[in-house]
Amino acid sequence: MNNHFILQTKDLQKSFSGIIAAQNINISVKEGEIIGIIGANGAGKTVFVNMITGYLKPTSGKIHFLGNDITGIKPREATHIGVCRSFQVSQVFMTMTVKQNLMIAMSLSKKKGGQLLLPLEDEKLSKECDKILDLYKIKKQSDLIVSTLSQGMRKLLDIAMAVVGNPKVLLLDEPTSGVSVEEKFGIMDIVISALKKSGTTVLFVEHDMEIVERYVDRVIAFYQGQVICDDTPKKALKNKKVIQYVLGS
Amino acid sequence: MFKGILKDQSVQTSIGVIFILLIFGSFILPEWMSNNFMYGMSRGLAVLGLMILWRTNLVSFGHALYYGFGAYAVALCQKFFGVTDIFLRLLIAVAAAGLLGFALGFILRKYREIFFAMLSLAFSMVLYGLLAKAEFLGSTDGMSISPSTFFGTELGRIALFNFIGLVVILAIIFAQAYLRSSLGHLTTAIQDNEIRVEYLGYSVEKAIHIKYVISACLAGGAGGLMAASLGQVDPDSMVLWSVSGELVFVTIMSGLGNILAPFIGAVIFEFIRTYAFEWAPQAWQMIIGGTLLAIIFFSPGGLWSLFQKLNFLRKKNNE
Amino acid sequence: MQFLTTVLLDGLVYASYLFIVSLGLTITFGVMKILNVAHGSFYAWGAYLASIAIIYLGENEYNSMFYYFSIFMAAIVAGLFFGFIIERFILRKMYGEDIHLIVLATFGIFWILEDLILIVFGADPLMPYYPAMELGGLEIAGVYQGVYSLTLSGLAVVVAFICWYFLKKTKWGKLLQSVIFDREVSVSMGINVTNVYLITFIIGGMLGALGGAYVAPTISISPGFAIDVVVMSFAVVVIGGMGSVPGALIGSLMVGMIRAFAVHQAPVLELFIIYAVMAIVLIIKPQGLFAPPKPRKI
Amino acid sequence: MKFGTMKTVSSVFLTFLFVIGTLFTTSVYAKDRIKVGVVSFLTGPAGGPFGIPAKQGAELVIDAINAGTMPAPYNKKGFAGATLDAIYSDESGGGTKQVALFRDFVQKQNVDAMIGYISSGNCMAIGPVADELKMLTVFSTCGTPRLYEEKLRSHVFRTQANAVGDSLAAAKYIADEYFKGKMTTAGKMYTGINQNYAWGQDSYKFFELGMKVYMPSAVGSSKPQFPKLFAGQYGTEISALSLDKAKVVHSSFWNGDWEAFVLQAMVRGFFKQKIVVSSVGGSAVDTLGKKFPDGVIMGTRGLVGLNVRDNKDPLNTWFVSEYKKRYKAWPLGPSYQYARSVMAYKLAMDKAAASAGKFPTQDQAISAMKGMKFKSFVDTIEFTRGGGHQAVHAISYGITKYNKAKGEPEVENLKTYAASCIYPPAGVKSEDWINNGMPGRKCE
Repeated sequence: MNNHFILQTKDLQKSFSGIIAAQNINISVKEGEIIGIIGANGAGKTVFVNMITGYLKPTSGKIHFLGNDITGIKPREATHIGVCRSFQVSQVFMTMTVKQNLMIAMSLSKKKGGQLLLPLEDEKLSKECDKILDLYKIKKQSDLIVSTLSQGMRKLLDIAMAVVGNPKVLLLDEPTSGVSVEEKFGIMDIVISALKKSGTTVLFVEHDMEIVERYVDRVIAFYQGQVICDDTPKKALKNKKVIQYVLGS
Repeated sequence: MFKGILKDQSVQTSIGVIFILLIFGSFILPEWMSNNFMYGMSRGLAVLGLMILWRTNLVSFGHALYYGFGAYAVALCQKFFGVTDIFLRLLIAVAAAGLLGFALGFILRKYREIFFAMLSLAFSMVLYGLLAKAEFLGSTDGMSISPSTFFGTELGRIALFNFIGLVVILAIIFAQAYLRSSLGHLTTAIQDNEIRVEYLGYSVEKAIHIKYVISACLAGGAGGLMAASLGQVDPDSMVLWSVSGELVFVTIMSGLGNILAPFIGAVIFEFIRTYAFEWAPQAWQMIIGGTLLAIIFFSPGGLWSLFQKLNFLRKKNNE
Repeated sequence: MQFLTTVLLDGLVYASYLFIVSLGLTITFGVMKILNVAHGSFYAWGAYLASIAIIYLGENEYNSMFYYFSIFMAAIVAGLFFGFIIERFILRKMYGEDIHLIVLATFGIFWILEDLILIVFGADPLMPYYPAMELGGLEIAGVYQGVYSLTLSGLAVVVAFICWYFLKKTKWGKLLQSVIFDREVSVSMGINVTNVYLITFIIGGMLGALGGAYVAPTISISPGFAIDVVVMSFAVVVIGGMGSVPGALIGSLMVGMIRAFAVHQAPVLELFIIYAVMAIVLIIKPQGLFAPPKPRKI
Repeated sequence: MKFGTMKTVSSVFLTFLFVIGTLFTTSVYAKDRIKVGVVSFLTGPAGGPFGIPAKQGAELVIDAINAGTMPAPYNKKGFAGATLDAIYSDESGGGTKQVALFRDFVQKQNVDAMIGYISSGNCMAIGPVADELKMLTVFSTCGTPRLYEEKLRSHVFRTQANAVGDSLAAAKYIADEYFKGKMTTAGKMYTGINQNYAWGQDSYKFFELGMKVYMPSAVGSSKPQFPKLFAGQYGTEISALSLDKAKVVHSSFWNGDWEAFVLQAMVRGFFKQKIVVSSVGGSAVDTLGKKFPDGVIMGTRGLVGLNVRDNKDPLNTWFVSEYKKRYKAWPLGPSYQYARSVMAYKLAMDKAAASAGKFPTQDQAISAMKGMKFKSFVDTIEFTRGGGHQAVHAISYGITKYNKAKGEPEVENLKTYAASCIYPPAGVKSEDWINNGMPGRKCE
């Protein structure tokens, strides 16, 4: 395998009791690339994200990360090596406050072993946390219980929690779904600019083609579990198959 | 880990309340009453253990396994090695229960909800089946425990009472330090969302395992102290499923709100039982069952939420 | 050979008894997702009501057909009365709550009904032995077996058959199965789940009470005797798979046979081995041997 | 907000402390009344056949002594002149619960003495606590020999002889009446079904040891049954015993368990195939009446209950007739045993008062009771074992037979074994004594 790529998949396949959800997926991602993953519902986008981040184990095929085989690792191991993700339906701690959510995420990425027995409330961490909350524009809500927040806010928190782990590769599963139209670009501006600064490789699943066009270097289109197009956004959005099967016109 | 723990509100109140109790119990209250406080505080340790588990939404219907295991460890060490020192007793009970919890934790940490409850129940009943039938373990009679000693001198009831009080204070400090730590918060987070915890890079099973062992140690210590203060162990009142049920009942009665709640709940339970048994020997179970239903229906947050309501009312009046 | 026959017979009788008792528990769990500790109270009340009736009938030398009539009446009365009260006034208010809270509530009910027995029936043990005495013993493989106890197996077969027929062949059974499979879908299909729950709970209670009432003539009945039954039927249901009817059958056969074998060969292990099997099954197959299918929820 | 809650908790808690603190009042008893806890099974399987008759026996005698209406030598009114107020309490719930209740009796109710206890398990649990709390306790019925053989007790007495004699007498009865000459060697096998706790385990152990001495050629089964106390369901155990070749079945079952066993076994023709020897099953003979099988070798743990029903000792006739008048039933073994404990306590109190010249202290009562000899219903009992705290007495066995003419159960072929025949001399452990061939025993 080529060390030039940060992430590579080879003939990745996943089937659920005989039904194929993804097959022949061969993708190579360069460091620092921002990639949009598009496709209709059930095209296999989320299955792909789940396989990379260890939520699902591929039926066959290989995943390489920085030259190492990481096929079938556990989610937490993926996090350890620097492959993080956000979720389509935000996965946050509903009964806790926004700040507690982020504090837990931060202390897990910064503390190891016995340090985890130190109190969660910690001045230094708290200041850092406030900064991030500010950055993601959820500072005002920091003492609210998450279950009282809007979908969009939860989404932001969800992404923030994934980002604080300083991932090398970040997979965002529909980061703007459930977010109001006005907020969408604002959020993505924040997220992408922050990630670009740190040189993080980003793959995000997206339905909104305006966002895809605006932020990505490259588009990968899925249809029925297969990659039907892998190209620059300009070309990809004009690709016949993409127009037929993804854009649906 | 314990940095600044003494500045914690709950810990300060707990220490204060227990100190006053110890002074009362040692000098003013009649002995039967300090007995009830002693039993209540001992049982409270097991309830604290259950409360800590419950914060991850794991409810063990077999925690009497550790409670009884701690108690029997004390009994057997006296029978075979003549150990009566109170420190050793406590240590043995905690260690024995902790080791058992550590071993079983490898299995139980994979279980959730009703399956966790049922497997715990099964394990506790395995121990029950063993104890109730094996003659050398005392069968259903159990075993007597002689009064505890402290470096060779016999410990009076008052001394034992104070010892238990101090153990409770230590347990509260330890438990609060755990709960406020990142790990402690993390285990509460597990109840909300296991997937996210895994994606934050921590093993949910490991976190649960640690918590389970802590809980087992607390329950074992409770059993050991209970054995020492009662002077008797037997499977029906230490290991049977209904004992586990009682522990869960006291947990729900106390509420999960605060670290002191389990002890207050357990003491109140002890008094309800004593008086119910004295005044209505034919119906004491009915009184306890009725209390349980009343708590579930009218104060699902346990007694602690009643305190909070009380506080709210007081504030209103002051305004 | 003689040994094996006897062990098998003993196991069968015990298994039949366990089956009747735990069937109600598993049905209640399957439909309502409630682990009902108060199931033991149904058992106890069935046994007590039947005992009172049988002792009265026996002392006044009534025709023995009345015994059996009173056993079934006791089961119906106990199941209907307590089933209705418990479901309608307590459990119904708790659906959707945390499952552990519901278990605790039934535990509280169990405590209350235990003492109610003490208050209503007193502390003396009752021994309604008349039906068992009347049927006498029968020599099988050189060992006398109680004929009445053997009829327990007949009853178990009949109950199992009725249950199978009801679930597989009637409209009501299919309705019930859809509720078991997915409650929300059933509601949207227009099934009155509230009534289904009430009826299920009552039937489950009746089965528990029937177990108590039918076994009453062969045991001594005194307050507190149901406490072991609760956890034993839990073991059966867990082994077979909570909510599964064939599971209850296999679970009770397993427990019955294992226990019989232990009592004959290594009496010390009698209790230990039952719960060890329960634990092992849970470790290997947490859902039990015959877990009912679950809808895939996305 | 948070701090407010903590403050509320503290204040509520302290109020609670004060309230229960003021609720408590020491009940000061003038010495013309004494308070005694009487503990027996009032609920559960052991209630009806054992605990209730036991309580009634105690009640009858306490009332008679308080009123001064009991025949000699107990005709002097009161306990050292004081009236006894009894608090009756339930023994069920297991040793641990009983220990907690015992502490309550001593420390909350401030009793002057404790009388009772049927279950050996409870006696083993209470014994050490009674010594620890320094409370004079007279055990009435429980029978495990471990109570005094593990350790001598300072404050605990027992008016009932222990299980060793019951089992040895049973073994001797079997050896003398059945195995000698009547059976071939192959038939000389025995087994047992006993409850799995101190009493049952000890009973069978000493029965086995006794058989080895009295009839060395007899063989014990390898699979005696030990079901759990209060199991109530014995189908499988009966099958296992039926399969066993042993002809003699020893049982120390008591309470509802025994009735249940008898009924379940009878249905299956068990009593026709086996010779059953029961050391304490007398209660069932009355409850089951004509249904109870004939030919069961029955003991009553001393000269009490069924086996002495027709004895003409004035104390016995008084007891039987008064009991029948008041409770409409025959007094059973436990009735006698509890009454006997009350009588021993009275005698000790009177004796101590006489020698002290005033109302006796507890220590004076204890030293008066130590080694005391007192008149029971048909025999005289002495506290000669266990350092003067454990009574021994004769044990009798007979064979049940229903008397159709009178419509009442009876026993025939009654044999009585003197205490010196079935108990080791003072200071010798029972097991050692039997293993050494019972040196110094005096039978007849």
